[in-house]
Amino acid sequence: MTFFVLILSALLLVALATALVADLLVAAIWLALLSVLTTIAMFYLNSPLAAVFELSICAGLITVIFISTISLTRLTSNQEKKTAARTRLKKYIWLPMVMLVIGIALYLTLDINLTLPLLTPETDVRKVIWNLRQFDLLGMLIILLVGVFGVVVLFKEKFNNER
Amino acid sequence: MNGDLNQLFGLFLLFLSLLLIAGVYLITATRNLIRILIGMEIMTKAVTLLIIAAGYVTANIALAQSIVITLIIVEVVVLLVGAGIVVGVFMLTGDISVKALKNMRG
Amino acid sequence: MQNELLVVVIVFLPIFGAFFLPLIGSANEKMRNIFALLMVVTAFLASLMLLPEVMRGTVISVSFPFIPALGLFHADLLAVFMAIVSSMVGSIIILYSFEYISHYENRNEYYFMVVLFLGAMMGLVFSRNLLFLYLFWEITAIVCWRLIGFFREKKYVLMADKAFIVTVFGALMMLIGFLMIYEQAGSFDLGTIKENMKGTPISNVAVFFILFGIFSKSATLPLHTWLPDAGVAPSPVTALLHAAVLVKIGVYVFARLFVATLVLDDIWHTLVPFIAAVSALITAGAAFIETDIKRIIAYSTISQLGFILLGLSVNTELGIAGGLLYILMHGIAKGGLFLCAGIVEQKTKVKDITQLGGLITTMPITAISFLFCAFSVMGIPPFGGFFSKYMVVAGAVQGGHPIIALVFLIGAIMTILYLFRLFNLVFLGELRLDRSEGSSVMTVSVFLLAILSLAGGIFVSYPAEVARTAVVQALELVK
Amino acid sequence: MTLLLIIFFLAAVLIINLPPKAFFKKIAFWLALFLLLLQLVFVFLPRSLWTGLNTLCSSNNFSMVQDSLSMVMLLSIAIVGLVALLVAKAHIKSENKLFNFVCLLLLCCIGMNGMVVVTDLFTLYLFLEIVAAAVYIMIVFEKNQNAYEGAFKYFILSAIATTLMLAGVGLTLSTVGALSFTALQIYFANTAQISAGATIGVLLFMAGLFIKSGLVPFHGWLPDAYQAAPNPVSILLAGIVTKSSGVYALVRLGMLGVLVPESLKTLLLAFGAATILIGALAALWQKDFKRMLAYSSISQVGYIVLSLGAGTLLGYAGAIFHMFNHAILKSLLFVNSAAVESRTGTRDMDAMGGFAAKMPWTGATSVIGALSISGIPPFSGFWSKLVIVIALWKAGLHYYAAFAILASLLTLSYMLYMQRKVFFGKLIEGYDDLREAGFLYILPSVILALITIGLGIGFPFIVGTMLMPVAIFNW
Repeated sequence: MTFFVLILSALLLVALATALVADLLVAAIWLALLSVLTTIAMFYLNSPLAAVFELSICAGLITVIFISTISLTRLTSNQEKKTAARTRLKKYIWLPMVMLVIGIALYLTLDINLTLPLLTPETDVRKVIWNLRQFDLLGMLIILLVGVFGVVVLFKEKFNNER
Repeated sequence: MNGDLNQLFGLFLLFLSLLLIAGVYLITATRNLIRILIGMEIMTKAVTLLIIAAGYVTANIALAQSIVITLIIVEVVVLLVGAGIVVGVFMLTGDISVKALKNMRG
Repeated sequence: MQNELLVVVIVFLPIFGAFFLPLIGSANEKMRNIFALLMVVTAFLASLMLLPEVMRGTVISVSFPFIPALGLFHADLLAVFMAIVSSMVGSIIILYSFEYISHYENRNEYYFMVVLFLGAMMGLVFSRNLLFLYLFWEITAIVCWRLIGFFREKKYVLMADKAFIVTVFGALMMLIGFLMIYEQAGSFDLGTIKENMKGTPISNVAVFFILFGIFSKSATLPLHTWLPDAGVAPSPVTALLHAAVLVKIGVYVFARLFVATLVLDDIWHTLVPFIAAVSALITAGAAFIETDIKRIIAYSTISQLGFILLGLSVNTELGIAGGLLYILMHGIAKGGLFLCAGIVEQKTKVKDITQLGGLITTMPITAISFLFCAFSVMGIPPFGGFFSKYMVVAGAVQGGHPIIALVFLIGAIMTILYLFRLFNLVFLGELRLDRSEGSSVMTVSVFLLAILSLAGGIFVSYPAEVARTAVVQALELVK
Repeated sequence: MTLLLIIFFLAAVLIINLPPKAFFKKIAFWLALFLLLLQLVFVFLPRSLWTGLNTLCSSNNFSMVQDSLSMVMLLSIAIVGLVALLVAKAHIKSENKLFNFVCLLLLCCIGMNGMVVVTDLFTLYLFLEIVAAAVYIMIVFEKNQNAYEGAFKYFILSAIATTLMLAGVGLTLSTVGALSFTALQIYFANTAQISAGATIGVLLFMAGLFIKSGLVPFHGWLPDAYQAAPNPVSILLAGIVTKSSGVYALVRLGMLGVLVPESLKTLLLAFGAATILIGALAALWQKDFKRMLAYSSISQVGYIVLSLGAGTLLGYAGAIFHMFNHAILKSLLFVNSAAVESRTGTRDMDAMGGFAAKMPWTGATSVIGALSISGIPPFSGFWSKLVIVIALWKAGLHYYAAFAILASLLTLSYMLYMQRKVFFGKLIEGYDDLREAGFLYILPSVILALITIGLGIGFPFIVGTMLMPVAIFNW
């Protein structure tokens, strides 16, 4: 229990850091750290397979996507860092306070006593994925295809500069 | 029903809703498109963990894991498309701020 | 079986036939005109053929081919009478359009719309189900919208939209009323409603909503403004809309629902005549002030509709029969007036009566026809309008509304005055614009209507007998 | 069986990307046309043709629904997909681009087909995300600034929506213990004390769906996305995408008995009424043809949601019927706007006038579409609105019913405004050599117009056979 409190607090702190840090690249790295923390939490919640996916894809691939996007749009990122850093901080300084207020409010009102039904579900992840949730597998295949076309259309085709 | 598990889930609910709010705040407060994507990621992290926690407390972790794996794949594709849009906006306007997106009104 | 077939032909021949008219028209214009006339004349003749059967009190029912429980049409004397009136006037108007409309564009659309309109009118008259009634009601609204905006001028299209929106607003209110009837009587079928509601008055809220729809369509006072504006349409259309058919729809639905099907609460037998009286007087006043020839006649229409509504709502046999008879007489006479106005307008290109005068010397037939029709509307014996107006007012006195009857007498006098003013300014006096008589087809049609107005008065016993029988039948079945 | 619709489409997309590419690029359009026609055939002959193939996949563990709701949705998807495909053929000139577009269109259709047959809350989300991703790409297909703006707004609000839905999934998982529709149905039907977690879960899921279907406080993305998208994509978006991704799921949840609590019904009614009113009022002010249609779309979705709020069988029937009608009519009107734009290059209604004189087919079909969507008989739009109104009336919601009736007047007024500005009236100067739009625009609009007329006139037959037993609808 204490461990989870610690890790969840760390998660929140890292999220705050991601929000508050001025440099976009650093923010992307903080985001990767957020993923790593999520991975740890997942490990301790008995879900190693999901954790591995989270680590490799979210902490790895997504960070790569972010870093390449940031470097592709580097020009304005630099400008923004110099000129807008201070005004930006003013806006985000409210974030911790907002979260603190809402957190307290939630803690006071949240009805934690959820009724949790007892079921005897399938416990083997592999069986669940391959036998019970084939539709999801099909869906994954389709969305990957969509992603491929997304790359083709969004990144490969020429721009048609109308304005 | 196990009281500890209940309490644990409550803990997760509390912290993860805060994380979700952080994401929403980031999306609404920023003017930078990439930061909006980061906010979106933070929100997704929150719900991912929420699903795992829900699976854990109901002893249904296998289902939760398989869902989360699918979710991660979806997340990456959607993010890719989002990044593509941001890069496109940059190529057209040379800017990645929300100001570039104020053409249409009413 | 044969009679049922006739009813189906009356309704569906014009409706579906209308869709072929543009096709025929793109090949041969003359053929299209003749086909259009033929369809409406067929409907007229078929309605006449139904007359002897329904005079005996039979009600011809047609139900949906695949769903026997769903009644489609029914033909009683009230419906047949109405069908005869509108198809007769409709035929003459189409004959008149042969010449009139040939000067303008979009002729295919014109014939399509007019024939579709008459078909929808037939459908409305015969429908047995409130939903179908509503359906045909709205088709007429669509057609009016296209026809009022026929000349495509920006201002005209705006007025078309206005007319459309006002009538649809009324229709939607009426639909709410229908839903209330549905709730109270458990069905949309008129026959079932009649059986389930025997004797019990319908809820006043429902009546209020339905009256809203009726008033919007028949242009009674608070909702009348669209009608004078609709005068921008081609003259045969205004004749069709204002005089013969469209505005009578509202009155017909009143008769169909509140005379032949449902029993009204007593208060409406006072309230509706009162509204009719106010409407008749105020619009008669407006007709005095106007200078546009078509607007004057339009206001006169609104005023005369007050008489019809009075007759139908006073709850006496004599009054209702008078109302029905006046639907016929007013249709013929007012149609004639509009068509005469159309001839004047087309020849002189002027609608302002202060700029006209003395046309009787150059357009004698038009002038005489105008005068005959005007006499009928004024209620001067022996023209048809006199008898029906007399019956309406007598019915009102019989029904215990002597004061309202008196008000209507004042209205009748006003009618005489403003129509004489109109005739005087346009046809008498010094000749301002020297224009020849309209073409032969047009003058023949107006002359025909003038003769019919006169004949309607001289041989008044025949239509009066039909109207009286219709009322007796309708009331017997309800009570 | 319905799985074949997904497998075939997927196989087709995979095959046309294999070598020889030059050959497949040529046939891609025709293949897509064939597949969508196949889907049409499938809807009307669900059993006979497919029994043989059915055995192929009966061993699998794909559980799907195949009720009339799914069938209606599959039908609308096929029709709108076909229309979008035809317009795309006319709209996109380059062969390469057309190829990419066709592939994306097929993927989008797969997503929608999947969405309307799945039996699991999470799988529903997954297919919804497939559709959304494909649509983002299609919106920015022409790569102009407005398109990026529309797509990004859609993207952000969808991201929030899907997050809410996933949070709902998480809460449902924690209280119901499973995500399949049957489990939900059993839980909500049998549990005496529905736990707060489940209710909040459903609420969150619903909130996500509200955003996805563009109900009023969450409608900000919709006009931008519709306006900025290329014409074929607008057709697809307005016709079917938002309906299947937002509204379908709501209807499905309703039919599962998940929306039973009185508070949820009130919520649906309130949102529906607000959406009708505000969407219509906003539509009245628009000058851009497509934007006006987009607001009209919002307003019509309000009717569907209002009908769901009645919570009765008739209400669901009305919602489904109106959804189908709206798919037909909105695609028709968008095809009209696309046809006008293809000839004049503008969408500004103030710069138009009297085009019906030169474009008779477009003009006539647009009149039919406009009247039908305003609920004027004898077109199909009248009947679906009538079913909705009767459902509301019978549920005792008299004021809502009266409101729904009178709100048609607003629809009529902006549609008449459109007619007056664009088609009805005198031809404005400078368009003397305007010609009728191409065959690929005329064909779909005529077919769609015929469907709405046919449905309107044949409604009494349909009501007894397809929509619902006659007993419910008392003539």
